[in-house]
Amino acid sequence: MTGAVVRPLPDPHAFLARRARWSAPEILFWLSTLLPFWLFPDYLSLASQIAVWALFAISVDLILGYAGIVTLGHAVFFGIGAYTAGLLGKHGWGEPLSGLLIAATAAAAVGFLISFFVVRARHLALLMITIGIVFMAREAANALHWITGGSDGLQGIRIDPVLGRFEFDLWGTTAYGYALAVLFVAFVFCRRLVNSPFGLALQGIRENPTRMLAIGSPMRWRLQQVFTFSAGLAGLAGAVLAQTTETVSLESLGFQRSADVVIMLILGGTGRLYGGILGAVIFLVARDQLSDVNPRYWYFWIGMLLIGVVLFMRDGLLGGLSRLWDRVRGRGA
Amino acid sequence: MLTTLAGVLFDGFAYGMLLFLMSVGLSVTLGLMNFTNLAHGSFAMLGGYVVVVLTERAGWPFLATLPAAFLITAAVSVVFERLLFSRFYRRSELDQVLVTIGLVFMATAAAAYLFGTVQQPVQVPSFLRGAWNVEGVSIGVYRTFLIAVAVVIAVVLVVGLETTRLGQQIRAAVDNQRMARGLGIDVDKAFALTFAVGSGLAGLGGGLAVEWVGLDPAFGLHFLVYVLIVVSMGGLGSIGGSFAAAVLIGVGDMACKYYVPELGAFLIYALMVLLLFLRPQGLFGRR
Amino acid sequence: MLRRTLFGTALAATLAAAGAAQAQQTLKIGVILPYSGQFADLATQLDNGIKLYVQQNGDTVAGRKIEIVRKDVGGIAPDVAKRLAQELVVRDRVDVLAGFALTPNAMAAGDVSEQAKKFMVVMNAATSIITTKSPFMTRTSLTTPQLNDTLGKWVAKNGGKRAFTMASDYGPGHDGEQAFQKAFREAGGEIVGAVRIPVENPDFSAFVQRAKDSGADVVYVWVPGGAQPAALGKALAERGLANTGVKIVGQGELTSEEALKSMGDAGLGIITAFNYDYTHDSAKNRDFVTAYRRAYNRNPDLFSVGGYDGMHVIYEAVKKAAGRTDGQVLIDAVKGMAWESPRGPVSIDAETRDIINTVYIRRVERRNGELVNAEIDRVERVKDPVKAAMR
Amino acid sequence: MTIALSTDGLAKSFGSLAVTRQVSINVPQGGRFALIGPNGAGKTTLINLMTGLLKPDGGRILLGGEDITAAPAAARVKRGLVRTFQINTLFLNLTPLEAVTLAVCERRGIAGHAWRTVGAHRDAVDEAFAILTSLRLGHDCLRLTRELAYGQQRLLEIALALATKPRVLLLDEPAAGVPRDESAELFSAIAALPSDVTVLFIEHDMNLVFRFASRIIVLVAGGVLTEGTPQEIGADPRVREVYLGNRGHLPATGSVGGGHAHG
Repeated sequence: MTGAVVRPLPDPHAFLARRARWSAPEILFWLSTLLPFWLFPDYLSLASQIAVWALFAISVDLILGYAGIVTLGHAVFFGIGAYTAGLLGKHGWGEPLSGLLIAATAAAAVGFLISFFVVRARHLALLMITIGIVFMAREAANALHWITGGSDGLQGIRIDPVLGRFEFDLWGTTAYGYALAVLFVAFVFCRRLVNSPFGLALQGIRENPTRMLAIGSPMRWRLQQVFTFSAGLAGLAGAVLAQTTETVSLESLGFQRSADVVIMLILGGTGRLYGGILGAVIFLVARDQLSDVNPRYWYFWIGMLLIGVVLFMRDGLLGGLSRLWDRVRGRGA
Repeated sequence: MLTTLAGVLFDGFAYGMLLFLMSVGLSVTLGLMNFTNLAHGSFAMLGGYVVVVLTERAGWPFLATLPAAFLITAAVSVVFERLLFSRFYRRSELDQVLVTIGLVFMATAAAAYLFGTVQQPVQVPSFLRGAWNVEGVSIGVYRTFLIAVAVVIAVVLVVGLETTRLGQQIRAAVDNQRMARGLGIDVDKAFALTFAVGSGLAGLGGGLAVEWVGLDPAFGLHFLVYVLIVVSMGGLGSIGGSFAAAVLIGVGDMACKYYVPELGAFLIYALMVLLLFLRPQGLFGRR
Repeated sequence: MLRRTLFGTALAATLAAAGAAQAQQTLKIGVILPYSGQFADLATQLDNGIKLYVQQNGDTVAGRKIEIVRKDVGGIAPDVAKRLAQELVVRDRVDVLAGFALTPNAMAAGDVSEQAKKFMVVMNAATSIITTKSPFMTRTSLTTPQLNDTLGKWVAKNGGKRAFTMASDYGPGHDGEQAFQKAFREAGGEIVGAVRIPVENPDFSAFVQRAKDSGADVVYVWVPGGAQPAALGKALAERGLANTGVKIVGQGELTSEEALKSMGDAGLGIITAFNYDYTHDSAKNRDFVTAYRRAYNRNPDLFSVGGYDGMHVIYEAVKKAAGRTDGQVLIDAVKGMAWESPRGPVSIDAETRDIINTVYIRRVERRNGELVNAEIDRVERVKDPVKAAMR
Repeated sequence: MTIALSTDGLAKSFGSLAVTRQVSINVPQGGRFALIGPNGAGKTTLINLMTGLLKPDGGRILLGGEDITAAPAAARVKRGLVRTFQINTLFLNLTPLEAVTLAVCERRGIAGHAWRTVGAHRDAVDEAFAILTSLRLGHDCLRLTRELAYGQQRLLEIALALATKPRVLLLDEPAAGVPRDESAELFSAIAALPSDVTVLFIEHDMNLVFRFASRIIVLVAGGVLTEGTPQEIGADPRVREVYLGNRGHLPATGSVGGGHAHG
C-alpha cells in the first residue's frame, strides 16, 4: 500500500460469472458418465444404483454440506419417495415420470412438516431427533403392512416403459439412462441453487448463524425451505430406485441407509455437490469389489476407509484431490 | 391388577438398570469430554465376549469374569483413546460420529471373524437363576442382582466424582483445560482415565447383558440406539440424569409392551423426539 | 405384459445362446445370501450346507464343472438382491440362481428369474407366495404355514383348548400366527388372546405376563431365531409359566441348539413343530451330521439342510436334463422329484414346485445330560396349506 | 430532534448477577454517541439486548418511537437497527464480495431467490462492491475472508453492517485489536457515514472517543453513571474516579494523551 503502484480493482462480475460457469472438467465428467454404456455394459445395474445413491447424497449435501444441518434420518424421505412411486406403480399408475414428480412432492411435503422439528435443534439433540424420526417411520411403515407390504416388501409394482418406448431391461440399460437423466436434471437444479443468493445464504448459515441474524436473515425459514427441497430430492432418488427395481422394502427408510448416505458424502467431500457423486461411486464400487473378495467381512474395510478419510482428509477425497490439484497448478504457475 | 403393575414396574426398572449400566459411561465421556463415541456399544460388546470366552472356554466362574470384563474393556479403550480418539477432541461432532461409526463397522466384522456369527450363550450360576414370588409378583433373581450392581455403580460414580481427588481433577480438567494444566493436573491422563472408566462400565454392562439379551456381532449397533436415547434424554454428563432416563425408558418400554403392544417401539421414539424438541439439553442437562 | 413376455423370450434366447457356447464347460450357480449383517449366521450355516454337498458329491455333474459365485446382499434389501440377480445373469452368466434367505430378497430376484427364464432355487425364505413369483422357481426349505398349520391341528387334537398367541410383528410372524390360529380354531380350539411383539425386542417379561394373565392352557410363540428364543426362555422361566401346566408351543427355531443352551432347564417341555433337527434318527442324517461336524465343528440346522437339499435338487435336475441348463428344462426336471434328505423323505410338488416334507412334533427333554428336541409325533407329506387353499 | 433509539428501564440479570440495571438512554437521529465504561460494565450486554440476541428481564426498547422489545433479531435488522461485533463474526470461507452481496440481498429481500445466480443480480453485486471499495477492501474482496489481515476483517465487519443500510448502527469496539494508525482511518470511515445514520459505539481508546463522539454515555456496573458532551464527561470527577482511576488524566477534546484505559 505504498501508493506507488495503482493496482486496478478486480472485476466482481467476471469473478462471479467464472464461479457459476460450467468448467471443462465438469463437462468432461458428465460426458464420461455416458461411458459405461460402451465400456462396462455388464455393470449398468450397478451404475444405475450408483446414480440413485449419488442423487440421495446430493440431497444430503444441500442440508449438511451447505446449510450445516447434520442428519442421520434422511432415509425417511428416500423411503417416502420409494413407497409413493411403488404404490403408484402397484395400483395402475405405471407412468414413470409423473410418478417421480408425485413421489418427490410427497416427500417434500413430509419434509416440510418435519423441518419444524429439525431446524430448532442442534448437536446431539439434532442427531437424536433425526434418528428418532427414522425409527418411527420404519415402525409406522411396518405397522401399515396392508399398504406397504410390511417386512415382505412392496410387491407387484409394474412400471411402464419410459416415454412409452424404453422398457426396463435386465441389463439395466434403461435403468441407468433413466437414473442418470434424473440425476443430471436434479444436479442442474442444485447447481443453480447453490450458486444463487439462496445458496449463498445457506453457506452463511453454515459459516456463522450469529452473523446471519445480524444481517437480518430469516434463518429458520431458509433452513426449512432447503430442508423441504432436500427432502423432495431424496424422495426423487427413492422413487427412481423403486421404479428401476420394481421393489421397495422397509429398509429403504431405515437407519442403515441414512448412515450409509452420510458416509458416502463424507468419503467424497461435503459442500461441493460432486462430493456426493464421488462418494457414491467409491462406496458402491468398493462394496461391490470387496464383497466379491469376501462377502462376509467387507464392512471391516469400509470402516477402515471411513476412519482414514476422516483422519487424514478433512474435506473428503474430493477436497484432498482439489488441494493436490491446486498444489500442482501452483507449482506450475 | 396391582400385582401386574408391580411386576411391570419391577421388570421395567431392572431393564432400565441394564440400560443405565451400558449408557452411563457414554454420558460421562460425552458430557465431560465432549466426545461423541458411537463405538460405546462396541465396547459393551467386547465386555460381553470377555464374559463368554472366560466362562465358556476358560471355565471361570461367572462373577469373576465381570471385573475382567470391566478391566479388559477399559484397557482396550485406552489404547483407542490415546491412538485415535484424542485426535478428535477438537474436531466437529460429525467427524467424531463418523470415526467412531467406522470403528463400529470394524468391530462388528472383527467379532464375526473371531467368534463367528452365532449367538453366544452364557451360563450364570444357579443362585442367580429363577425368581422369588413375592405376593404374586415374580421377582427375578438375576434382575435383582442387576439392580444391585447398577445402584452400587451409580453411588460410586457420584461419590467418586464429587469427593475424590481424581474426580476433582477430572472436573477441573473438563471445566478449564488450560487452568487445570497450570495447576499441574495431567489433563491427558485425566481424560484417558475418564474414558477408560466410561468404557469399562460399558464392558461391565455388556457382560451383564449377555444373560438377559444375548450376544452376537450386531450387539454394538443394536444397543447403540437405546444407549443414545438414554444419554440424550438424561442430559449429558449427568449421572443422575442417565439413571432417571434409563428408568423412564426401561419402565416406559415395559409398560408400553404390556398395555399397548401394538404401538411397539414407536412410543419410545416419539417420547424422545418430543422431549428433545422441547428440551434439547435433556432432562437434567446443563446446556 | 405382452411386451414384457416378448422381451423376456428374446432375452432368454440370447442368454441360452450364450449359455450353449459355454456348455460342456462350467455350470455356474449364483448364490445370493446375507453373508454380512444381522442374518450372517444363517447365511453361514446355509453356505456350509452347500459346500458340504459339493464336497461329498464332487464338483462335476453331467460333465459340467460346478462354479459357485457368491454375492452378499447384506440383509433385507430387495433392491440390492434384484441388482445382484441381474448382474449374475448378465455379467456372470450364471445358469442357476440360488440361496435366498429372506423373503423380500427372494421375491425381488424372482422377477429376474421370470424375465430371464432362469432356474431358481430358494434355499430358505419361507413365505408361501414366493414360489408364485416365477415359473422357474422351486424351494427346498419349508413354508411357515406348513409348520404352523400342522402344529395348530396337532395341539388342538392333543388336549389344547384355549390358546394365547404371541408373534413378532412382521411378515413371517403374521404368517405363522395366522396359520396356527386358523388351524387351531378349525380343530375346535379357542384363541383367548393374541399379542404382536416388536421385531427388535430384547425382553419378553411383559408379554409372558400377559399370556399368563390370559388364563390360556396353550401359549403359542413365534419369534425369529437369533437372540430372541433365549430371551423368551428366560422370561418363561422367571414367570414360572411351565410350572402352572401351561403348554408352550411354537415353530422349531424357538428351541434351536443355541437357544436351548442359554435357556437351560427353562426350555424343558416346550413343544415345537419343525422339519429338521440334528438329532433326527436316520442313517442318512447320522452320516450328514458327522460329516458336517467334521467340516465345520458345529451341528447343522435347518438352514444347512436347506442349502444341502438345494444343491441336491440342482445336481439331480442337471443330471436329468443331461447338462442342459435352460430354466424350463430344469424346472420340469425338478417337478415331482423325490429323495431321501437328512430330514427324512422329501419331494417337490409337481404343481406348485414347492417342498413337501415331514413335519416333526418335538418336545424338549433332557437326554444324556443335554437338552434336545425329542420327536414325539410326525405328520408326513405336508404340502403348503396356503397354496393348497388357493386352488 | 427525533429520537432514533431509546431504552426505558432496561434490565437483565444472569442468575443473581445484575448486568444491566434500569438503563434508560435516548439517542437522537444522526447522533454520534460513545458508550464507555470499565470492562464488565455491561456495554456488550446492552447491545445484545438492543439487537435481540438477549431477552431483557424488564424495560422497553424503542426504535424510532416503535416498541421493538419483543421483535426477533432479524426483524430489528429489517427496521434498520444493525450492529457489529467486538469479536470478528464473519463468514470465514466466503469471499468478502460474497458476504457483502449476501447482506445486500437479504436487505433487498432477494436472498430467497434460488434460480438465478448471484452474478445475475448485477445491482446487488455492484452495491456490495461499492461498499467494499469505499472501505478500501476492493482489492482483496475476491480472497477468502479467512485469508484477510485482521484490520481488513474489522473493516469487513463494518461493510457487512453498512450493506444492511442501517438507520441506527451499534458498533461494538470496531477498532479492537487494530493498530492505532489504522483505527483512526477506520473511524474516519465511520464519521463519513451519511448524517442521518445514528451511531452508538463502544470504544476504549479515549482519543477516538473524544474525537468522534458528539455525546458520551458512561456505563458502570450495569447502570448509567452519567451522560454528556465530551467536555462534560472529561471534566466529571466521578468518571475520572470509577473509569480512569487515578492513573491518568482525561484528554482535552481531540488532543493526545489517555489511550487504552484497559489492556
